Amino acid sequence: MSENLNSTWTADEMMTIAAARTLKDGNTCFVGIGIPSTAAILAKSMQAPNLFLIYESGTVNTNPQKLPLSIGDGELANHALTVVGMPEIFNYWLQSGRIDVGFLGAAQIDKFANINTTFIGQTYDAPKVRLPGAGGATEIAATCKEVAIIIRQTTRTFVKQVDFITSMGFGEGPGSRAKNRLRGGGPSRVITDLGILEPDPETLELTMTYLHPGVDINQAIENTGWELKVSPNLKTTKAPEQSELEKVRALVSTSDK
Amino acid sequence: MSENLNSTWTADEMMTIAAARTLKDGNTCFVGIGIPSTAAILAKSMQAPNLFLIYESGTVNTNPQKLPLSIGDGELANHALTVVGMPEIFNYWLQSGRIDVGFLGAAQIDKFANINTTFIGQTYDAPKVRLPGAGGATEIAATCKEVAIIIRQTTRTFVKQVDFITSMGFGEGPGSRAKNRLRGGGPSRVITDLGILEPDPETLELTMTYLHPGVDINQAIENTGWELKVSPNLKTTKAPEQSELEKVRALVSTSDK
Amino acid sequence: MSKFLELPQAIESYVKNGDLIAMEGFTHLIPFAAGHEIIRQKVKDLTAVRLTPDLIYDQMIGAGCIKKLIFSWGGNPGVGSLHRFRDAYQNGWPNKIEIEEHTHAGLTNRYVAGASGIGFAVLKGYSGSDLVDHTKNVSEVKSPFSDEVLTAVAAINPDVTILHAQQADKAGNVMMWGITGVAKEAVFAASKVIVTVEEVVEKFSPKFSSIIIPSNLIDAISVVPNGAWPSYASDFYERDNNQYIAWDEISKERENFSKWLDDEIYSKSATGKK
Amino acid sequence: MSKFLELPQAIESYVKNGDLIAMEGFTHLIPFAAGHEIIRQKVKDLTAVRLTPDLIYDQMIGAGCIKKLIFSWGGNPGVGSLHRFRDAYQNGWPNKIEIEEHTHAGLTNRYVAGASGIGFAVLKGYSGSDLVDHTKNVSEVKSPFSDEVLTAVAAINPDVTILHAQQADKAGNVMMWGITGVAKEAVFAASKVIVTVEEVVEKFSPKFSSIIIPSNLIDAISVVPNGAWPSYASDFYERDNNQYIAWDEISKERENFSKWLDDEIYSKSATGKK
Repeated sequence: MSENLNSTWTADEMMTIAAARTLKDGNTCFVGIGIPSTAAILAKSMQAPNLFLIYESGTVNTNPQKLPLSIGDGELANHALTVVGMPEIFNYWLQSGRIDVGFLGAAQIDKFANINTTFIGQTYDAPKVRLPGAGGATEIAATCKEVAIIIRQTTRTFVKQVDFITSMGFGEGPGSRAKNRLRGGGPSRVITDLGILEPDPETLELTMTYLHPGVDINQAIENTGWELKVSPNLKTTKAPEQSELEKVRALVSTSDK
Repeated sequence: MSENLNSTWTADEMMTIAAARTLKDGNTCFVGIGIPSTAAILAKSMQAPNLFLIYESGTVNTNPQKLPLSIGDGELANHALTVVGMPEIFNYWLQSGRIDVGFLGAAQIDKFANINTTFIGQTYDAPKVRLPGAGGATEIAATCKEVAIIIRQTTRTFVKQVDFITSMGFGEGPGSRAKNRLRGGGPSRVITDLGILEPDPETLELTMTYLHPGVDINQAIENTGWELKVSPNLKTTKAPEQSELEKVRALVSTSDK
Repeated sequence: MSKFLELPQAIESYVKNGDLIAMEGFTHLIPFAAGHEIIRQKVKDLTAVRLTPDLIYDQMIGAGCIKKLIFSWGGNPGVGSLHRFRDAYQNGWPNKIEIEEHTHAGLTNRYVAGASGIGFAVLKGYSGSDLVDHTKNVSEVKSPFSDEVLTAVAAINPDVTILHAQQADKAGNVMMWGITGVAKEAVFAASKVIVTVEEVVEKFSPKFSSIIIPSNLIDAISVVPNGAWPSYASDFYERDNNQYIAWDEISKERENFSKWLDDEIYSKSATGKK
Repeated sequence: MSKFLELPQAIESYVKNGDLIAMEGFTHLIPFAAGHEIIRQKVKDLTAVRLTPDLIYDQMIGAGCIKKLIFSWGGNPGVGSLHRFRDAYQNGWPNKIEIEEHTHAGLTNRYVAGASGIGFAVLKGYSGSDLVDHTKNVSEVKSPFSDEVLTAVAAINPDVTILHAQQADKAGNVMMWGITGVAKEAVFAASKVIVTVEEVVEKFSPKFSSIIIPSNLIDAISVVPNGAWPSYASDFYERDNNQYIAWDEISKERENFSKWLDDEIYSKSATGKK
């Protein structure tokens, strides 16, 4: 975790808080494990107490009191309204189009927000680094009304071309989602440790729309593996409030318990 | 209910007991409501205490203490090992081929044990008598390893041609089940108030193999709407034992409570 | 998120003339009070789907609410025929009704497809039955992996699904237990959901075979004790079988039925009764 | 009907070289003790299916039990990579393994089709993913009712499914609760079923979100307290996360792993441990 020297918070804290802020109260959110999960749980203690969290493990409307270690953590089941089998999660909840926001992480992402979590380098059959694969992400990316992606921004993660499309964002641009029969709205934002990117309404290319406080645009450009588009209305993310920092720190500290 | 004048039991009692006797302990039995249900519950108090009863309402391994009024009676749920949704009953239990015996009633039956429970007389669109229809019977008849049918034998019920095939027995004879993609073994016996019929191993035509005590073969022939085949080894059903009669009467009396 | 509404308001808000409506409850937890309120509000031209039409749809058919019935077993369970259904279907009184008839397995899978957000489900069904010649929304698909041919049934997606359940909690979640039939699928398949409940509790207690329907799948909850009478609500009341037997007589002739409609429905207000 | 057997006897009776085996349990109730006994009995050439291979299949792969892995998410949850899986897949140690990779939704529906006794299931899945080019048993079907095209996945029917659960009753029924994943589907899809349980009880008590697996779906039950360790068993013990973290180090090098295999598996007998 890299310290942001100009501030009293870390870049990961800023990223998590910025992600949490984007979730609307009452929304139904299908959550991937890791930082997306931390951000979603954080949002419930901030502006979205009625955020309805679903995890692929079958936990429905869960309200965990500490960070889950895995997507099937007992904490998620113990604080769920109900726990159901995975066919019900994938067929009745996700596939039916009932989820407002899918919240995903990624190992690699390209300028059309296509996600790779399968392998890095060389080929599928003989990869340099083999990653876990799809899990629930492919259908989350395909189906939710919108998708938010949380990922640290570096030239290793923000790449010109992903080595494998595990979960499609906007494919090759306008028209790709329809051609591939993806029904959801696709990625609406990518939250990084440097700022926030949103797809250009016309080209669907990810465009830097926010920088976190203390981050320079050159930092973002240097940490992006393609020629980064920057919004003419580039804004600065609101700095974390003390209460937000306290909440994220309290939450992260639960994972050590 | 017609009294059998030569005996101390009614024809319906004999039919129910004869049907109950055919069920093997430990078998899995998918039960239709009415006399099939009475016979199956009776069997559990006789030779088949571990008969595993499933009803289409979702009650799994139920052990009712009184006769259910309907296929979704609370008695069935209260005494079930578990109660599941109907997709699970039809897809996972029945369609998967896990049921040993399907136990069905009928309004009409023909010599190939095809069952009609849809309408009698005239046409489907303008029937003389409209019956309830298929319910679970079509797939029970198609799928169970064997099917037993319980029906009173009269020229109204044993007809040359059923007005509608709701649930297929042997169709038009050998080959019909395969042609119609029915996977189960089909009807293995028809238990009536007069005796028992079994399909001829070659022609699959229902053949009278047992007469109940006191019943004359001419009675069976007269009460059959086609030229009834009679087994050269026609046997007489063992008369009800006192304990069997006590059990069936105790059971039937529960429905008045 | 569900709102707690009085039953008349719930029906008025979410049930429209011409809707495709599903009122489920397999023998158990049949939403009779809601059905009676629909009659009282003189809703018309419903396409009504239910595995077992039972007395509830017989009453709604007799009252002229239904133009098309989709079902898989149409009798008075343990008693006999549904006379109002037959009179409408065979004689067009009070209006002609169209029918679409399935097997339980087939109609159940139509709900499964509807709940799953896909246009059809596959099963081994209807085989050997003449039903397939009279029933729309049943077809075949060939496996892309082998020579297997499966039955396909079209998804059903009700405009509104109505259920009765034992309990709601204060957050507007619903719990039901005992026989739940296709309740879950009917909820997920629907655009709008109304649930009547026996009672509101602080917190649900574990029950065998219970299912919980989250608040965000429900539009309106109405607290209607005895709202499933004369069917039953497990752990609350048993089926009033005398009513099922009596219905045979009440419904046989139009005149008797019309008197019942006046006395028991139109002149009463929306409550469950016993 | 299920029989109560000692774990070694259950594995010996029902797990054969070359079987298609499913050991399910989504993070929760992973049947580790059974997996270790399979290693101990040196079962070979398994085709092993599991949504999340997790440590259990990493261990079995490293021990040389598995020739093909069918999965949809292959990591050490919350920790990192599965080193034994990668070493086998990329370097062929101790043997080459073939992989067949799916999405959770797709593999879940393969189980659903298997449980349903049909050759394939339909869903909207894999769309837009490169996975479809590398994965068998995924195809398409066109709707017979409209222009809709759905994904088809082939049924999966394990020779044997192994689960861990909290309780059995004396009649050999099993109850599990908390996260159950695809447990039900894996049971119905399988020819043989082995379940290890924490304890045997006189009578089950109601639990939220519990499922009961009837005795006639189960071949053998083995009472193995802590049989899911280091994963967890809700209401019995929590996940031993230090073990998951430690596994990263143990499994990174072949030598360390081989020592672990000798010390912790081959030289021990079949019990759950903590």
